[in-house]
Order: sequence, then structure tokens, then C-alpha cells
Amino acid sequence: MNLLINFKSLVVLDPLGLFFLAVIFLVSLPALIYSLGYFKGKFTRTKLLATQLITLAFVASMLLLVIVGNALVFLIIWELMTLLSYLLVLTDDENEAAISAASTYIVMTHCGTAFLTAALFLIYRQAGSFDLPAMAAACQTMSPLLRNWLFVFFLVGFGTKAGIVPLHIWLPSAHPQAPSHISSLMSGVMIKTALYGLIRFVFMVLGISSLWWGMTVLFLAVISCLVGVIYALMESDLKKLLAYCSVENMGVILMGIGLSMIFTCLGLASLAALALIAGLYHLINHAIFKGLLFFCAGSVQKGTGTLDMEKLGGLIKKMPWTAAFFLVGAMGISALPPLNGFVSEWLTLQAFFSGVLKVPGLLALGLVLGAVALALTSGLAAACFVKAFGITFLALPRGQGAEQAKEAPASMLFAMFLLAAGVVGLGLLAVPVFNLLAGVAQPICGTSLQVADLFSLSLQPNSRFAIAPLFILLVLGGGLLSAAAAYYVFGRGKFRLGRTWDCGYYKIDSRNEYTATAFSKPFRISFSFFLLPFRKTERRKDSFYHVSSFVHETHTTKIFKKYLYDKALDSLYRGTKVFKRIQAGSIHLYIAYVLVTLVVLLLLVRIF
Amino acid sequence: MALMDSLIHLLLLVAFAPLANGIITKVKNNLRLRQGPGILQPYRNLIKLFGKEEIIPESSSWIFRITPFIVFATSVTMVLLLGSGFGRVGDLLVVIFVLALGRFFQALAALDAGSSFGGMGASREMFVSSFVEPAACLIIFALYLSPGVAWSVSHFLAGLALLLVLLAETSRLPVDNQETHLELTMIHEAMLLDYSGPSLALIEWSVYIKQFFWLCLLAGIICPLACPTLIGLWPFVAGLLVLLFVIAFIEVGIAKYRLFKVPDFIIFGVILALLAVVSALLGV
Amino acid sequence: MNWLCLFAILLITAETALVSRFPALLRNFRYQSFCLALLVFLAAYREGGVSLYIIAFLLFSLKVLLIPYLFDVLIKRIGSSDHLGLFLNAQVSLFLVFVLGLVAWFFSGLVVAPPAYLEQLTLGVACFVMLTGVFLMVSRIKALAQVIGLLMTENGVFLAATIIPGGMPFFVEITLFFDILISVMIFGLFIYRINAIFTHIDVSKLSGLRG
Amino acid sequence: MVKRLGILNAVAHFILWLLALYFFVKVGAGNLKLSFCGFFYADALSAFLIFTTATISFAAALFSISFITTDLVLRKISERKALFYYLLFNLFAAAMFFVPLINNLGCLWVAIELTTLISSFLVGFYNTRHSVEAAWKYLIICSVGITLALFGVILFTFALSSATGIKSLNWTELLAAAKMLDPTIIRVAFIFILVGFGTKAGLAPMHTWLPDAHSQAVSPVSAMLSGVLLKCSLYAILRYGVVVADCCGASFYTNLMLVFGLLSLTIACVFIITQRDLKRLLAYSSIEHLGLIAVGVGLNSPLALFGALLHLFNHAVSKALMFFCAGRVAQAYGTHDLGKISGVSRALPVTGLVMLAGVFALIGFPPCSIFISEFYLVSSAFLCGNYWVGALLLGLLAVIGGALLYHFGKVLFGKPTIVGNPPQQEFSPAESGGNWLAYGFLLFFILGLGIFIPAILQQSLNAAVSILRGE
Repeated sequence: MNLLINFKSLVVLDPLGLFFLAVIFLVSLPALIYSLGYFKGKFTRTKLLATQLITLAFVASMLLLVIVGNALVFLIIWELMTLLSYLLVLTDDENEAAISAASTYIVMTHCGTAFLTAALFLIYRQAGSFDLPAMAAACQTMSPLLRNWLFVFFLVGFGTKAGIVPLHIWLPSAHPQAPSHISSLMSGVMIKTALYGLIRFVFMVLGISSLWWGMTVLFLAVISCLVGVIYALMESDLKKLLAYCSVENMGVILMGIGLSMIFTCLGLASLAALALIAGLYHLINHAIFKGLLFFCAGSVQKGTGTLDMEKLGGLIKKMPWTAAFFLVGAMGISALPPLNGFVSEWLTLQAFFSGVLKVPGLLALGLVLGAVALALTSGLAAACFVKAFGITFLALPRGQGAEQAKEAPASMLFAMFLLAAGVVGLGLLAVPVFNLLAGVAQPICGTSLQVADLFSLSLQPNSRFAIAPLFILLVLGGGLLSAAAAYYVFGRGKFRLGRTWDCGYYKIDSRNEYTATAFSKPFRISFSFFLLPFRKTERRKDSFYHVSSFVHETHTTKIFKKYLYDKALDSLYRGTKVFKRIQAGSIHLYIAYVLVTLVVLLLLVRIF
Repeated sequence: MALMDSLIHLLLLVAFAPLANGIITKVKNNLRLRQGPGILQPYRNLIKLFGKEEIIPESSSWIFRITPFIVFATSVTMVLLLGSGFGRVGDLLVVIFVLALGRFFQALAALDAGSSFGGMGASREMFVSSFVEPAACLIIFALYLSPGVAWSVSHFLAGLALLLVLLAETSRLPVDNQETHLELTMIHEAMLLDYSGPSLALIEWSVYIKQFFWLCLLAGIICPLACPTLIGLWPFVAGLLVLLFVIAFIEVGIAKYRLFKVPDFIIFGVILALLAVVSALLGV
Repeated sequence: MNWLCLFAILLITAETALVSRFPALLRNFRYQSFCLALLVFLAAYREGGVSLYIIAFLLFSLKVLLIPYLFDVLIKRIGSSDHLGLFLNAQVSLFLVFVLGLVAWFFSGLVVAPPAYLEQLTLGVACFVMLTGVFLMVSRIKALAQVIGLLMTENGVFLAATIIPGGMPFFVEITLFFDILISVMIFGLFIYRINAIFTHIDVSKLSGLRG
Repeated sequence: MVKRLGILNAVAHFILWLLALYFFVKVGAGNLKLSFCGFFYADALSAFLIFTTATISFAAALFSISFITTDLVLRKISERKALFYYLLFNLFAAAMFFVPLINNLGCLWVAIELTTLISSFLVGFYNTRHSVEAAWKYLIICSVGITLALFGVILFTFALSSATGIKSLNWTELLAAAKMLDPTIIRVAFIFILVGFGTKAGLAPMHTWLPDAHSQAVSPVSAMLSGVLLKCSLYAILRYGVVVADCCGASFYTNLMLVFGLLSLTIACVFIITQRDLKRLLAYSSIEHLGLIAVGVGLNSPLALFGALLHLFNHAVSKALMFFCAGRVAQAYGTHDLGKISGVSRALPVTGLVMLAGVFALIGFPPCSIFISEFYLVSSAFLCGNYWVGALLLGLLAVIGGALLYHFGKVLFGKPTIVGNPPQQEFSPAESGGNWLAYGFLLFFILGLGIFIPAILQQSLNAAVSILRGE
């Protein structure tokens, strides 16, 4: 009765695993560098040591997770990863918010893991072994019904960790609570391991057998995109904003994966590969720029002591490097050419459009709508990051902390620089990266899409769909030159500093600036059907007649939390309260239980 | 050769872009039974602005400085992408992303100045554009789906949708109003409030170019044989002129929408584009 | 003779459902134990083993004399009113006891085959006594009543033990008796404590621990 | 004085533990069946239980040292009472050591009854309103149960003697004659046994005394109660179950176990979700784990039984650890009201850390030992093909785990709130050597068995499993 582990097949290093290894390394090494500066003078030595050790263990667990070839060991490491990240979320262990966030996080993932366990045991019953190949073999002989169940279990289990809407509510509360580099590890890498699991177990073990799987994933992806980005727009806490934005980007990645599932099911191997590549490309992109952005948020927090945008502003002068890196990250995540987000979103759009041409009737329409959703998402994301960067870093400081901001230490800046370089590099070197990813997708989808052309990423040799980020950069550069030429040839190029135009108002200071809340107001109003905004206005009177000041608050309703989770928990709680009456302390009642049990069993003895 | 060809396009477009605006303004004024400035007025404006000294807000940063150049660069890039010679650079879909780049910096610069109007403009601009993007994306896809087929239903629908997008993108009525300077209603102009001198000139110019790009695209749809090489193709130019008149008529004809009605307006365009795609898939 | 004793036990037990005062309950318990002892004595007479005689004697001395005496002392010490406090009034209790009797009969039918009527009756009565004992514990408020109920339950067990030809092994019986003695003492001790701390022995008011 | 006595006690229990270890290795691994003058009997199963008992009682003895002295310092008990405690402690332990070694079912019954009688004093030890109430309930309810069990014993004897004429109460002879017994009598008798000993083992719905007793007892004793005492009466049920399974087919016995196990799990789950008291929380989790073991027995496949036995030990160890920590916390905060306790990890760093480990051990996170045994149980549920049982187990375990994490998250972290009646300057948050040893000792088992299962344990458990399967 050993643990049924076959040590020969304990470790598998296939392209998928290697890819995820690369992703994890790409983010976690800078994170470790970053932590050196970030923790300086923050904790006591023991706590610092503990945190660092847990962080290392956390990274190690993620690394192990993507290379094990045994489902049981996978499960064990999965649990360990959850546990360690839970501890990391609790780094600030006296903060109520952190505690409740951590509890929500671990409770939800714990319940998610139950689904995974169920799925694995169901397969194990057929396979008699936890080795992935054996399990894969066993899955081929299963009944369609059972496979559907398994898919649902995997989707729920991994979806909880991946933060797919509506299983996302732990994510925006838990990620911001951890130290920034941990947040970047969690947002950038950890939730990706869930996608790894999804690909590994649904594509490679379970095998895609029905069309509705892909459709479900695609649908959830679309929902996640929109919900995530809309909530992100509403946030005025920098790290919360980034966390919600992670939900959105997970949606974008899942679009690729869902499309790939659909295409696989329809037997369109090359399209499936394309979609999967798009997904993976966005995956690594998101890992990098989300890591970068969380780093920047961390240095903002360290420099100013707050993350509330309404109190920030003008940091571009106090912390120029952080600002620059944040700008790069923001451009990347808003899919601006020629950076990396642009490439992956373009690829995803390609996957959609080329799919439309191949798939039958209504499904095609569905894909078009998906493409629309993607475009809308990227538009909103751009708005979101204009807000994030503009309000935080530009114009005048809105608060004490922002006025006395200090630039982050060198180690943090270096870490940021590494990731920023990654953002640019992954954008410009689209073709090599694409080819690498094609290598990853090949064993999964069966065909390899290699792009021959060195610069231009065109899918068919002479198709009209093509991009060459490097050339785009050149052209943009040319444009800049010509602009400069125009500027200095036609214009005399002399300028002086003056006050911002104030429409005759005698002085303009930071209180005249547009706030984050104000910036997102049009969105709040036009999406009010979903956000259900509400305001509180309170008059502060100093006498009966004179109102000294108004307090005016605007909030949005988190409908998933309010109408799904809170309701469910509430009813559960009330139910148990009622049930508790059976044990109200009366010893007579207790003896009666014994008596009744005995009598009932005596009468039912023939049944058992 | 193709490279040369499209460079020539570029120059032509960049040169002619202000003219289009001039014509529209002229037509509008005449429709309103006014004299109005000559069609060369935009050129005069540009020259005047280039000549002026520039004032830069103290609160602003380098973002504010480089934005005009980036905006100009993005417009130029768009035009280049229209040309065939730069096919390997990127397809028309890229145009959307490039547009987004310009808009991104424009909005940042608006926030950078630190006045509330800049923020207002930035917020509204991003608001409108985030709805325009899907429409534009679909239109381009529809165009790809039915290349070359003249006067097909999908072309018609796509053209109609593109007209709406054009109005929104070039900040014209009913979405925005180029002529007003009433701060509370303006969108695009509000972002430029703190620009002056050459920088303003660059931005104005790139706006003209962008507008001309959309016009050309639309004209190309109206007379597809012409698109996209337009040298010596009178039908194309004719189409362009017709367009200018149409736009002028529209602008004179309708009033500005409330900001929160604008999405409805654009979503109408999205739906048209969707129908265009569907009809293209059905082959009509 | 056996039959007589059995019916006597049956009647006494049923009657306990009606009593509402402590002395009466104690009296019933005495009579019940007496009949039980008599039964064992008869069995000893029939089979002629020393051990059975000793057991009968122990039963008599413990359950008829010692334990009731101890309880009398206890009541005197505590000096609480001798009302048992009924959760259910006499009629309902009687009815429920009747139901329990049916259950017991059904049960004895399960265990013993028809020809052995005496065994069946014994077992039935034993089960009935047990269930009634537990029922007393459920339906009577005072702590003392609960202890008596428990002891009645044990009586039922002993009654059942008599049907085993030759009874249980001797040392087991002895240990059982010691066990009972100890437990009764401990019960008494705790009743003291309860009385000392709560100033009453109304265990239905002991409901501080819930949920 | 008291302290010295405590140390002496601990040393004695350590020696006892060594002996138990030796006994376990000899009997368990060797799969011997020792029998002494027909009265004592020992095989792998009893050896395993002995070892568990020894382990827990040693840890409890270690922990008692500082716990009792602290109670003295806080003036919760007098010196005389402290000495009395050690007397009762050892009597209690002795009774529990006695249980698995007896062959004669009558005396087995007596031994179990004795454990009740003795521990009732330890439950009512502090002589407060609550503790006396708890003790009374414990005493009465368990006595009722145990009396019913006695009736069951007598029925077994009756069946034996009427079938074979053997006038004996020995388990071995009962097992030998199992085939000849009358199934109906055995079924009925087993119902009495199950309800009777089940009451003591804390199977729902007869569990009602358990949370009261566990929450009011002296903490080391709480550990012994839920760690060993429950298992002792479960052991009795198992012994009878073997006979029943042999006599009238396994299904009757296993179905009953399954039903009671699942019922216990469910009720425990309900009460854990809305729990206000730290030690009651742990008590309910004991009910949950007992239910798990019962389910494992009910599944009745070798894997399941192996898992159940392993779980028996793992739960004992983890739960003892948790009760120790709870005891420390209760002393420090002067309450075990969950609403009033927070920030333990700051107030008592070591205890907090251990408690954190204990929570994850209790929920069955790897690499803790309970993960392994729960894995066996759940997987065997799936392998036996009763998916619904498996699914139910997973669901309930997930919910219970979530609830525990939620509660302990609040307890362990946050701002330390040291409120409470004992004057805090008299309580020293520093851990004494005894506590360190106790924690280390238990954690060693928790983590060690989580990482690998030594061959000896494997063999002896297999032997025990084969005994339980009547092979």
C-alpha cells in the first residue's frame, strides 16, 4: 500500500513544462532581486528571514509543480503552493483586511482543490496509476458523461485558482495584501499555474471530446475580460486595480485556450495551434508586465506610503525611473505597438478572425462577438491604464506622501528594468518567440506553425494578415523624426514655462485636478446596469443654519460578492444556526437521542 | 518600387490632409449661408501656429513635451500602413493599435497639464474610443472578408459603419464638436487646451492626417477599384469630395448628443459592422 | 414462580411511570430489585451453583438494602423537596411506556424462538425494564431520578443475564457489582457538587453548555 | 514539589512509551497473538492501540508539567488538587492501557466504564458551574450508553451459550464460534453494542456529551479524551464488528458504520461552521475524524481499513497537539471564546506557530500525516465505487477545513487581545522545556508519518487490517 508513485515517471520535462519553467524564472528572479531593496528596514530580522524563506519555498513549489509527471505529487505540491502563498498573503499579520483576504483565498482554493481531487480519483479508478500517460490512456476509454464531469471538475478546480469570474472574488482582495514582489509572483505566475493545470489535464490527459467545453471556456473568458477590466477601471487603489486587471488578462489568455479547444474539437489543428500560441504568448506577456507593474506599485508604496491614487500624483518628477518603467508596463498591458501585449492581442484577434472563416454558422457569429469583446476590453484597458499612470504619476501631487516621495533603491529599479526590457524584447522579437511557442504547442495540437520570415509575423506566406513589430518601431521612429523635422523646420522651437490655463480662475492647484473617481465616471454611468453605483451625501453642519462642509461618497456594488457569495454564506450560516437548536444543553434531550436511536435501529434491524 | 509608391502616397496625404478639413468647413459655412474662411484656412492656421512661441505648463513633464511628436508619428504610420508598400510592416488591424498609441499619449498629456479640463477631455476621449475600437476592428475585418467585390451588401454596411466611426474618430458632430470651445461639452479640444505654438500645430496637423486616412479608407470602399493606390484616379477623388460634402451635410444637419448617448450611437455602428461581417460570410 | 416474579417486575416497572415523588420511586426500585434477587435465587435453587446464590445475595444486599439506604441519606443531606418534576404527565408517560413495552416484545420475538416462552418473556421484560429506565431518565427532571433510572436499566440488564443458562462468569458478575457500587458513589458525589454549586439538583437547568 | 512530581510522571510515561514501542514492534510487526490465562489477549490491533495510548499519554504527561504549574500560579487550583490530578491522570491512563489487552468482553466493558468514571473527575476538575455540568452530562449519558452496551454483551453471551453451550465471554472463543451463532440475535446484540459504545466513541447522534466534556476538561486530559478514549470504545466496537461480520455477513455491520460515520461528519460540519468556543471547535473536529474512521471501517476494503487505522493514530497525535495549544491559549487569554482571542502568533509566538502547523495538519494539508490517511480513505471510497460517499467526504472535508481555517485565521493573526480574568503578569508566555518536548514529539510524528510510513508500521497495520477482516 505505498503511495502509488512511480519514481521513473516522477519528473517530465516536455516543452509545456519548460515553457512554464521559463515563465516562472523570468518573474521570480527579478522578484528576488527586488525583495532585497523592498524589505530594507521593513521587518525584524527573524520575520524578514522567514518571509524570504517562505518566498523561496513558494517559488520552488511552483517550479516543481510544472515538472512533475505524477498527478498525486502534482496535487500535493499544489496544496503546498496554496499553503505557502496563504502565509505570504499574511505577511502583514496584524491587518484585518489581510486576514480576511487570506481566509477567503485559502477557503476558496481549498474547496477548489476538492474538485481537483475528485477528478483525479475518478481517473485514477480507471487508470490504476497516477502517472499522467497512464491516466491519459485511461481517459480515452471513458464514457462521454464521465468525461464531461471530469472537465467540469477540472474547470472549477483550476478556475478557482485562476480567478475566472465568478470564482474570482478572492483574487483582488488577496493579491494586493502581500508584499509587492509577492503580489507580482501571485498575479504574474501563480495563477498561471492553474492554466498550466488546465492545459496539462484537459488537453493532454483528458483529451477534448466535446465542443461545449471550448465554448464554455470561451464564454467564461469573455465574461472575465469584461468584468475584470470594468472593476479595474473603478478601482482607485493601485494594487487592487492591477489585481482586477489580472482577472481581465486571465480572460484574454483563456480566450486563446478556449478557441484552441474549439478548434481541436473541430479538427482544425493549425488553428488550434495558433490559438494556443496566442494564449501562451499573452500568458508570458502578462506574467512579465504584471510583474513589472506590481513592482512599480510597490516602489510607489515604499516611496509615498500610500497606494490610493486620489492622494498621489506628480510622481514622475520625484521618482522618474519608476514612472518610466510603469509607463512601459502600462503601454505593454494596453496592447500598444510595438510592445508585447500588442503582439499577443493581435494574435488572439487573428485566431478569432481566422476561426470565423472556418467554423460553421452560429459559432462563427459567436467568435465575431468574442473578437468584439476582446477589442472592447483592450479599449477599456487602455482607458484604465491612462487613469492609472496619469493620475498617479502626472500633474501635481495630491497629498503629503506624494510631495515627499523618494525614488526606489537601485536593486528594485534594476529588477524593474529587467522586466521592462522583457516587455520591449517580447514585443520586438515576436517571430522567434512565436516559433518557440509553436514548438510548445506542437505536441499538444499535433501541428507546428513555424514562421519562416525573420521579421514579419505572417501566418500564411503571402497573407494580408501580418505584423512586424520591429518595422513598426522603425516606421514610428521615422514618424518621430519627421515630426521633429517639421517642428524645428517650420517652428522656431522657442518656448517658455507658464501657468496651466485656468479659464480666469485665479489659481490652479492640485485640488483642481481630475481625480481617479472623476476619470472613471463616464464608464461608471454607462456600465451602471452592472456596477449599480450608489452615493452617500452627508452635510457636516457646524450650526443649525450653516453647513460647513459636504461629504460625498460614490461606491459601486460588487454584485458577485453581494448577490452570490454573501447570500449563499448567509443562508448557510442561518441554516446552521437553526440546526444548532438540536443541542441546546438539555441532558434529557440528549438521553432521548440515545433512546430514540436505539429504538429506531431495533425497529429497522431487518433493513440493514 | 512599391516602397517609393507608398512614400509618395504619404507625402500626398500629409500634404492634402488639411485641405479636406478646409473644404468641409467651407461647405458647412456655405450651407449655413455664411461666407466662411477659404479652403486653405487650415494651412494658414498651421503656418501661424508654427510661427508662434510655445507656452508649457510648469506642472507638466516630459510626457507633455513628446506627445505631439508621438501623435504625429502615429498618424504618419497609419497612412503608411494604408499603402501597399508596407504590407510587411503590418496589416490594417495594426492601424487600430497604432491609433490607440497616439490616443494613449494624447490623454496622458492632457492629464499632465493638471487642469480639470484636460482630465475631463482625456476621460471622455478614452470613453468614446473604447467603444469605437470594436467597431473599427470589425469594419476592417469585414473589408478583408470581401476584398475587391464592388458594391456588395457587406461593403455598403461596412461603409455606413465606417462613416459613423469616422464621425466619432474625427471628433465631429454628433459625437463631438470641433468648433465649440465651451469647455463642458468638448472632448478632443479639451485635451489640447494647454498646447500652443508648434506643438499644437503638430497635433492639429496629425488630426487632419488621421481624418484624411479615414476618408481615404471610406472612399476606397465607395469605389473599391481605386483603393488603395490613388494617384491619378479621378473616381477616387470624386468619391472623396462626395464624402466631404456628406460629412458637411451631416454636421450641419444634426445636433450634438449627450455624452452618455454616444455609446448608443457607436454601438449602432458596431451592429452595422457586425451585419457587414455576417453578410460577407454569407457572400452577399 | 418465575412467571409471578416476571409479572411483578412488569407491573412495578409500569407503575414507576406514574410516580411523581421520590420515596415512591425508591420504593418501586426496591421492590423491583427484590423480585430480581428472587429470580436469581430461584435460578440458583434450580441449578444449584454457589456462585448464583452469592450473586442473589449480593443483589439483595446491594440493590435492596444498601443503595436505597444511601439514597435516603443523600436526600436527607441535600434536603431538597422530594418532587421528581415530570416533563410529561402521568398519562402520557404511561402511554409511552406502553409503546416501549411493545418495542420490547417485538425485540424479544426477534431474539428467542417461540417454544422458549419463559426466555422470551424474561428477555422482553428485561428489555422493557431497560427502556423504561432510560425513559425515566428522559422524562424526570431531578438528578436523583436519573440515577434511579440508570439503576433500573441495570436491573433490566441483570434480568436479561438470568436467561443465560448458569448465568455469566462469576468474576464478571463480581466486577459488575463493584462497578455499580463505585458508580453509585460517584453519582452521589456529583449530586452533592451540583447541589453545592447550583443550590439545586434540577438538572434540566444545567444548560450552560450549548451548541 | 508539584513540578518535580510532574517531571517524575513524565519520565515514567516515557519509560512506558518505550515499553509500548517495544511491545508494538514485537507483537505488531511479528503479528503475534499473545494470550495470557484466557483473560488477557493481545494482537497487532491491540498493540497498535497500546502504542497510540502510550504516545498520547507521554505527550500529555510532558505537557502537564508546565500546564499544572501554571494553573497553580494562576491560582486556578490548589496544591492538593494538583497532586490529586496526577493520581487521576495515571488511573485514567492505566484504565485505557487495560482496555486493549483484555480478552474477556465483560471485563472489557468494565474497563471502559472505569475510564468514564475516572475521567469524569478530570472533566469536573475545576469545579466550576460549567465543568460540573459537563461532568454530570458526561457521566450520565456515557453510563446510559455503557449500560446498553452491557445488555449487548449479555446478548452475545446468550447467543454463544445457546448455540454452543460455551459459558464464556472471551472474544477469541466468540470469534471461533462466530459461524454457529444465530444471526438475528447477533444483529440485535450488535445494535446495542453500537449504540452503547458508540455513545462513548462520540458517534452522532449520541455525541452530545463530547463537546461539553472536551471543552471543560483539563487540556492535557482533553487531548487524552479525544486522542485515546474515543478510540478505546471504537476499538470495542471493532472487536464485536469482526464477530458480526463473520457471523452474518459484513454488509450489516459496514452499512451501520457508514451511516453513523457520515452522520457524524455532517453534524460535526454543521457545528464547526458556527462555533464560538475554541475547545468545542476542536471537540467537534474530533467527532468529524471519528466519523471519518467509522466511514473507513464501513468501506471495509483493505485500503480503507488501513487508512482508518492510520487515521486513528494521526488524528490522536494532531488533535493532542491542538488541545495543548488551546490549553496554552486559554491560560494566556483566560478564555476560550473565539470572539475574544486573536493575535496568538504575536502573543505566544511558539504556540502560535505550532498551532498553525496543527491546523494544517488537522485539515490534512500535505506534508502532514492526516493528508496520507485521508487520501487512503477518500481514494478507497472512490475505488470501492461508492462515488457518492467519496464526493460527500470530499465536500464535507472541504467545508470543515474551510471553516477551521477561517476560525483559526482569526485566532492566530491580528492584534493580540490579552483579555481575561487571570492577572496576566503572572502568566509567562515563555515556553517551558516540557512544552517544547511535547510539541516536538508530536510534530515529529505528524511530519514523519506525512513523509513516509516505516515498514514496521506498515506490517503491523496490515496485520491489524487482516484481523479486522477476520482473516
